[in-house]
Amino acid sequence: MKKLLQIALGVLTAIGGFVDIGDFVTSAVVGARFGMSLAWAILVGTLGIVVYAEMSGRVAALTKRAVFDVVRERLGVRFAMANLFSAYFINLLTLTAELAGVAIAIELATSVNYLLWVPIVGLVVWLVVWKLPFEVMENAFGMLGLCLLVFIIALWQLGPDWSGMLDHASHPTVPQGEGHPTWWYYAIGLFGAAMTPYEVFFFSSGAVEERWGRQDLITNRLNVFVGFPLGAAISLSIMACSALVLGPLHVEVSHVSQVGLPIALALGKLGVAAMLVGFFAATFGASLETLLSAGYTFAQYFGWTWGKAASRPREASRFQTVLLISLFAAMALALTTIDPVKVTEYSVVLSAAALPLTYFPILVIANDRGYMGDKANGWFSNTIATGYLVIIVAVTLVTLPLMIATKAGM
Amino acid sequence: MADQILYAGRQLLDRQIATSEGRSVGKVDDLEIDLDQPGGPVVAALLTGQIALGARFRGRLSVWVTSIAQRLRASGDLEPRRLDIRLVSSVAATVTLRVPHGDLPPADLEAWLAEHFIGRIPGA
Amino acid sequence: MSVRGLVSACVVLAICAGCASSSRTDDDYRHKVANTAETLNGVLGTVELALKVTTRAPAPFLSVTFAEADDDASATASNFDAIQPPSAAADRLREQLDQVMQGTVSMLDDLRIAARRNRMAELADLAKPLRSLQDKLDKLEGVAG
Amino acid sequence: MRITDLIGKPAVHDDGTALGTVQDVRLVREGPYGEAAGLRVDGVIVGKGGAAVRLGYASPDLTGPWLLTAVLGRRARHALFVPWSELTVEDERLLVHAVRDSLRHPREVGP
Repeated sequence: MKKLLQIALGVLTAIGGFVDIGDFVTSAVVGARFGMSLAWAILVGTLGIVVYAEMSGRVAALTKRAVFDVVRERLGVRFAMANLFSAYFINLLTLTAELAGVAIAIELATSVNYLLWVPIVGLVVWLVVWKLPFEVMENAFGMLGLCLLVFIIALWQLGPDWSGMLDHASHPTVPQGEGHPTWWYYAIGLFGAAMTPYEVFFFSSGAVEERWGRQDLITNRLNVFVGFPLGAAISLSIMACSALVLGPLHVEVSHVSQVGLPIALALGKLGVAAMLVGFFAATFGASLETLLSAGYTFAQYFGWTWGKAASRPREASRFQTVLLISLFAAMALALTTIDPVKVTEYSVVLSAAALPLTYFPILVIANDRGYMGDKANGWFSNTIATGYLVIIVAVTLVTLPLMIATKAGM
Repeated sequence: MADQILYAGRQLLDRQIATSEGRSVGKVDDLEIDLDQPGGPVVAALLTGQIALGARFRGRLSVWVTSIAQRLRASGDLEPRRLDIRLVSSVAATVTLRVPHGDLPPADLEAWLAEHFIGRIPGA
Repeated sequence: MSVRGLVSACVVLAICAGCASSSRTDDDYRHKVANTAETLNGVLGTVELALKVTTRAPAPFLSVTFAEADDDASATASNFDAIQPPSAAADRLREQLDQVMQGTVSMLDDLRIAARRNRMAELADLAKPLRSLQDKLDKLEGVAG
Repeated sequence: MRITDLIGKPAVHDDGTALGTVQDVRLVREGPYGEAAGLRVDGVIVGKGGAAVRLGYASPDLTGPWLLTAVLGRRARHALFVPWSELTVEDERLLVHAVRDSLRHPREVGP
């Protein structure tokens, strides 16, 4: 019974944790601009993260090693160092966006400018990673993040022409007045938002912290197979709400408030309140996850003590130092009044460009029978994972040229 | 018989080193070979830490990785942190030592940061 | 190696993405007019929607929404004003758009102030020019052919 | 000497033929861990596998995925084991003295 509760909790947490500002903003921007014609990109990205997160959890359970550990072992010191820098840089951009997201949620509830909230949010985030029982916070925020399910209710309330929408989504065409490169650029953005590497860094490190073993492989599967698809359902409903309400008015989504307008229309004040709570919780949870991931990547590359292995912060002083520096850097970046929505868009696209460095070693090690024994990848997951490897390599090759050609989607 | 063969690059190098109670010590950044043994060369020690790691890079990156570590050395010597091979108790996904954390001298950077930075924050 | 490549690529991208080119021909200018009109129309779309939900959304949320719309419109206007019109025909076009932009920004200023003071009942009155502004922008969106 | 001084070094046969680079160093565990001479250096693996060997595709443990074994497995296939007694370590290269036909793939050489 206790086990069941634990699994349920894990799954619930997962749902909250798998929607962050990247999915939120990108889905809304794309929905308003391209309707449901890019819904497939969310589905493709979600299947990808499901397959690779499951592998990373399985590797962590059997070898007690988190993803970045494996990255260095298989890629060698130099490639892994390149990955360390790129992953860290993208992580920092994402952290900046998430911190700003938390502050924006508070701004929308208080009408006090978000820049004033950034330092306070930063301080609270730091206190959580410094001292408070982290799992409690993580679970609490995961649960609150479920408020984002309000988008599914709103969509139902808006009463769309379901079959027309499904038809539109299943026969994607580039809308009039939009170029193919721009359309593909945003497809990559959605793909990158779904497959952000920090998710596997965090997920696998969490599995190591929780001392997952062979018996936890079911928990792993449940987390991944329920959590990510539900996150995707939320992303899709955000996209559909935007497409239905914002699209016909040619709204260019550049603020979080605009994403809330369809909710206000469909569900009124209570709906908006639920959305703000959900958005607050999701971005706060993601702030914790991205910040810790920044620390994990460094600690796992250099072999430092990280996380619970240290009973007091001073025993993991290098790890804690990286956290503090990263948090300050992200806060400083947010306070330059840099547009958080733009930062989000850049971070999801750049993370799409860096995917193979992270996912390739996971695939290799999940096949190593010396480590995995009978739990090595079967032909089924290998077929899908290899397909995705080809996709992410292709994405890496085209992302930067597309970014330049479309002036970042303008 | 098969488990008696160990490939240094693939099975030892870059793996995590942990103490007997599971605390991280560092990575196997290099291995020291003693060429003067009568029965042929043997692995004498695991080398860990940024000084050993820095030597594996070329150019500016090498200087960058190494210099932080060097600056923190009270003695100013450039020898990497060395763990005698006799401390090793098993080699698998993790290289485990037979001693607890308290028996090993702490890494320079960890100790320095604990004393001068992190340790000064309340609650550390 | 690839690290430095990535960083420099990002810098180049940031520069590319941020720069607005000057226009050399009438045709080019017309496109810029049309794009600006489209952007403004999008802002007015947000406003139209926000006006529909004045009783259905929390006051701080609306206040922020109107303030952001106002900022967006002002930014779009000042970006456009920085573009040099290449000919007399372009000047006329510029005048037309300028007029609409001024109308838009001043309406949005009013809406922002009223929303900030929590006078939600006045919003509908203040937004009377909305329809005609949208019509004019629709026409200007068509000038690029 | 450090092990990373060996790995990556070009290997050349006495007769002048290039044998690729040192891919890995083979150790044999002669006693229980905890003894000074527990891990003896048995020899080196030379070949052209590079990244493929590093990833583990020279080992029988890695059997998938198909695309990677097909591409990387082939690159890692041509490796030779050189016993320590048959080589001399120089500054810039490794000199291999063994008769070339006597060199075997590492998998065919027992401890």
